[in-house]
Amino acid sequence: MITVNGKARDHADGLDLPALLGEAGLGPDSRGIAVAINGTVVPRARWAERAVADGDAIEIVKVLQGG
Amino acid sequence: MITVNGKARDHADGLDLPALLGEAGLGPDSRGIAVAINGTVVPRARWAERAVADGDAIEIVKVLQGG
Amino acid sequence: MITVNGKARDHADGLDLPALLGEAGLGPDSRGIAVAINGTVVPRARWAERAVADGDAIEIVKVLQGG
Amino acid sequence: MITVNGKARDHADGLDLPALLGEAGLGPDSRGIAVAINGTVVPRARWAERAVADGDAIEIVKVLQGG
Amino acid sequence: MAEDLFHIAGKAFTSRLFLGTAGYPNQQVFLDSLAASGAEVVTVSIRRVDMEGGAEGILDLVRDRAWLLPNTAGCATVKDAVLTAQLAREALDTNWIKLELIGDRETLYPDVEQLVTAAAQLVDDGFTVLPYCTDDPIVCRRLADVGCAAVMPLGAPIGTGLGILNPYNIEMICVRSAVPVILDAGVGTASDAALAMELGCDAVLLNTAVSKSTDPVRMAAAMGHAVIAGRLARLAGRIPRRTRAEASSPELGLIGG
Amino acid sequence: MAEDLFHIAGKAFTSRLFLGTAGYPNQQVFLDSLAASGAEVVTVSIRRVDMEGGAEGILDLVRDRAWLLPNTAGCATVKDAVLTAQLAREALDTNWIKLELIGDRETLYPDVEQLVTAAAQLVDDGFTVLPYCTDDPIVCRRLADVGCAAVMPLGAPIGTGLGILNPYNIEMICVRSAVPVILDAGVGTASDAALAMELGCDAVLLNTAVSKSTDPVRMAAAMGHAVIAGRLARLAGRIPRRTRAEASSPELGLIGG
Amino acid sequence: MAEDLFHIAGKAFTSRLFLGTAGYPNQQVFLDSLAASGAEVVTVSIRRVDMEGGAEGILDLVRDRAWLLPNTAGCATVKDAVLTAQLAREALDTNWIKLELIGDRETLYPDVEQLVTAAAQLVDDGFTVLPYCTDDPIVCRRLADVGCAAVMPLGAPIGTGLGILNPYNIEMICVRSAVPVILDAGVGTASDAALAMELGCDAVLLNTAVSKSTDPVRMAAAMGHAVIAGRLARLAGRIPRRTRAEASSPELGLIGG
Amino acid sequence: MAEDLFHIAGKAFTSRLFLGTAGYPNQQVFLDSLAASGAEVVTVSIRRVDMEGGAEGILDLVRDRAWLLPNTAGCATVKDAVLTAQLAREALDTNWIKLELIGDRETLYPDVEQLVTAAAQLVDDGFTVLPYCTDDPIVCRRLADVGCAAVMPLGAPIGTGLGILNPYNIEMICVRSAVPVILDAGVGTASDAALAMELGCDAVLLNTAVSKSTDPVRMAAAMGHAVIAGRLARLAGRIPRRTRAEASSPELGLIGG
Repeated sequence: MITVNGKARDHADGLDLPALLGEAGLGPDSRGIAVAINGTVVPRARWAERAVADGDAIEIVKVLQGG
Repeated sequence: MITVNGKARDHADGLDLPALLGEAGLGPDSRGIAVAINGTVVPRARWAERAVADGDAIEIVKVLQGG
Repeated sequence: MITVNGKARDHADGLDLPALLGEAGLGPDSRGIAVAINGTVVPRARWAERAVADGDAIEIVKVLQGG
Repeated sequence: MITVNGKARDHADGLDLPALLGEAGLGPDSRGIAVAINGTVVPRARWAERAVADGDAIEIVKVLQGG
Repeated sequence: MAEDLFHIAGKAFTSRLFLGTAGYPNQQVFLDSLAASGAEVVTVSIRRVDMEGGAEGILDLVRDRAWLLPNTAGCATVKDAVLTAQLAREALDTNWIKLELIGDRETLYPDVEQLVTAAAQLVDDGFTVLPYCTDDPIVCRRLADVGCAAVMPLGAPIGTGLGILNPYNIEMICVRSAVPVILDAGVGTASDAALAMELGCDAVLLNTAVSKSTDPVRMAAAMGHAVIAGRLARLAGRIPRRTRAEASSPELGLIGG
Repeated sequence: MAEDLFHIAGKAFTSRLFLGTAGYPNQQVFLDSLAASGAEVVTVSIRRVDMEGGAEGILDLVRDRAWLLPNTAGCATVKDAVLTAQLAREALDTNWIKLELIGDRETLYPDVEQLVTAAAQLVDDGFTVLPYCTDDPIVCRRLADVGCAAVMPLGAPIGTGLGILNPYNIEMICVRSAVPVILDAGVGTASDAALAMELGCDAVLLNTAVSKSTDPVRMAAAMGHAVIAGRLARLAGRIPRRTRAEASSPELGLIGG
Repeated sequence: MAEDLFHIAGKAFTSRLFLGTAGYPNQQVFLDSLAASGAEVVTVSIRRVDMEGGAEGILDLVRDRAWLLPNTAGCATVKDAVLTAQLAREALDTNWIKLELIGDRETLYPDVEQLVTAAAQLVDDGFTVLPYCTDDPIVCRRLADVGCAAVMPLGAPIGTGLGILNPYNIEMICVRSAVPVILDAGVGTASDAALAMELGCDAVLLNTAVSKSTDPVRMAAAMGHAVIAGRLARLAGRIPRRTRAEASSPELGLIGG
Repeated sequence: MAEDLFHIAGKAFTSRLFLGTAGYPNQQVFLDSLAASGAEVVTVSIRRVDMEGGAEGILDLVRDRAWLLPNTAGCATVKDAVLTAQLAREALDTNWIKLELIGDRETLYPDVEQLVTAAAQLVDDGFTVLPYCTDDPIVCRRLADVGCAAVMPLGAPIGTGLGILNPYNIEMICVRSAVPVILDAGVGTASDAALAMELGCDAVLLNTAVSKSTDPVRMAAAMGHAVIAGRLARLAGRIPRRTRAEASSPELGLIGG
């Protein structure tokens, strides 16, 4: 089990960040995106190498309108 | 025809003020009452002697709450 | 005696408006000037023909800054 | 050397609080008075037993008008 | 403190609150409100008798409890206002009149041109005239010049409860007026009444703020206190407004200082 | 009307006016002002004794006349404020403290971060803490959360007499507060005090507005009336503010109509 | 956006700022201020010639740069105001007149009774009359009724810079007026001018706020922007005032939420 | 006039209007509003991606049109705010952050204790921090002391359109601040924005006042003019407020005089 944006879900063995982002239609070049795992930002340059581990709490955010 | 408080009405021959006031349940000792005929106040002391003439515009007023 | 702009003064016989205006450095073509005698405006076109009479109260005004 | 109400001063050997208070005209029954030494309030009941030691910072306060 | 009397046309009053008599839930609430307010003057209106017989007037209720000030409320012409005043004099045996002459029924705003005309006529006819007027200092002076016994500028339109929309003008009127100034209309709550007095008014006239509040008797008491508070504050001479803070407690002798 | 008591930390008060004791022309004027105001609580400060001998304190003057609320006026650090509170407790045998912790000497504005820290310490130490604070509803909630017995937001900086600069915030604080709200600082005249009560405050604390007025005794009486007026008006439920005028006198039955 | 023209008596203007010409440090500052403000209408006064010879008038300076609006400033009687208007018409070949009729020299407050009389006379005599008047909605209606081309209620007394003392009345006048409303007098700074337009005024007339500021040219530019800002805001339809906060950023999707 | 640049953390801006990007009827209206306003800085928020796929972000829309200022809107803990700021930095490649840390969801009022803590952490982490804060001068100083690049006190709660509830405090903050002051939240209409600048603010940030107005593009233009107007008026040095009237037209040379 991992948590993605506050929702618990299963995850396949060997799931990595690029695959997870792919599920949301996001690729390595998607702009305005950022990811944190367990409260720490994972820089875009490290996405490819970051495997998702059981228990990870993952935040995937984008830029929206705001005041 | 006379006008009493803005309403036209017939009047009996020889109608005088005390009789007219009596119609509204007012007597010569009623307090807080005043009468004007054709724009001129008729003092209480003259009510008895004042006959009502055809064409008279009569105002009969009393004291009410006010701001 | 005449009064010009609130000050009483003597006047020569036969003094006319152009002469009086001339005293203030004003000619028939001076712009932004108006004249009233005894409370009535004398149009520019009539200046030449208007003699000054004893007792006249003359106002000679110009345009100044204002709010 | 001790400090009393922010002013450094010498002190006699064996000076105690009652004596110090006495210098300011205050007795054990003076009302509206309190004392702290080195940041700690010394209750009135302990004044008599409290000797003044070298280096003590003493605050002696009273009640004044205030808003 | 010596008694702080207030005079209009030579008559002295202790209370500086004038209370309207309209719109209370019932007569008892009005009577209790009048008592709670401490008001000595109440306003009444003059209306046509219902020839079919109708509601009792309130005259008997108030005659012995307060000085009566009839009004010409609702009148929109000099003629109607003058006749209403004359009828009021006859009905109440008083020559005092609160002169209202409104410019339209929507705003109930005074028509000052007609007001001055009617005031002058009524003064000539022997009335003690208290005109409900705008917060215009020139109009107020004119009304005093034609012989009014007081001026009654509005704080805000009748019944709005908006308070004093233009305190500057009310203060200017008070400074310059040769006759008493009574704030009339607009008061919504106690602080409005206190402010009127602080600005220099001699008295406050109000009605809706009390009669239409949730608890008129309590609000009447509030207004009584408010007028006293504002008057005392005016007499006491308030502190100046400062831009910078200034300590009240002593600045010397702080511990640790 | 039933008595309208006001409680802080279980102690009941009748008067909702708290009066500061500083800055009066002399002791008699202060005593007369206290009597005229009806205040039951007075504030005092704690200051160093002058070792050369000096001015008499005011304790004997007020001890039997009012509930004493010592303050930490002028303190700028948690440490000084806490020690001052402890000295006050010792000197006056009270655990009540008006906690002041100012951010700088120019504005005398509260330092809310330190204030919360000091308040929590003093609550833990058994004090009944009444903090002088800003008109910040979140800070007021925090102060209540750490156990303060009341909150005392400012109307305006101390001694300015500017009244209530932000009535919106004061009203919001009153609506949301779990503890009594006492408006402290800024009051300049009676209508300010009345307004504070109308906004929902439980009481008003003031000093300079009375002590530095031209006639303190009269202003004290004004403030007493003003606080009552504002409280009653609050309880009575004021009329709503309307944009449009509404007649008070009857609209029907006008002559000539 | 289509051009937002403004008409008085059939004449169209683009700028809604009217600028007075008095009191500038020198002519060049005035000319630069006029240019910076974008104003198309300027006011001038009519004064007696100095028979000893004297200061040049400003006519040549402004004749080609702006539409001239002569005033009757300082007149205190109908007779003087009417004659001044007639002299202005002769001197400037215009039938436009800003009609001022003051009640006294201390307040410079309009005398509305005389004002209505003079306005009616001048309308009959063929003038396009723009009266400087009070913020009295009934007087404004009367002035329109007698044929004035616009009404020019004051924000505050001339030269005070107090802004708009009674926004409620100005707004009410704008809602009800059959002719353009030009706020005249009282503006002190840019936000005052913007507010006037937001309340519904068609234009703003000011003088002292620019000419006596520290940097008139810059203030003139400020006023030009302010009038545009206020007009656009009025047309754009402002958000309602809410008592409660409402987030602008999305409320869903917060991290940690 | 020389260009009047405005600097934050060394970056120069020409426009003193910051515009929020939320709540417009559609993207085109937002783009037109941005253009009409002249704003060079826009705020954006950071929100979770919808894993089911969802709305396009607005990044591509604004990236080339304005300097981006991400916010931490809605965060109620230091931890969430700090992580949101870090995510924003990663997503937008900027170290600028508008730091919001609210005390509760009902008032959206800043929690100043947490705000100072979070600001200090983010400054240490290399951010250029612009905190949304209260109008508390001591808090504003603290925020500058911990290294914030500007302070952004509120005029009124977010989305209320109540304007500047406490101009006194805003002005005091501006006088004393060592860093730029940007009024944030509360602006309802153009005159509010002009007033902010006249009080001494360096810039104004607003969103709802434009996006939720009836005609956002026109209101955006209004705000652009208003900020310029207020800034110029501030620089120009307004006339003092006077209690007494003062004529603008010459007082001598009146006819009939």
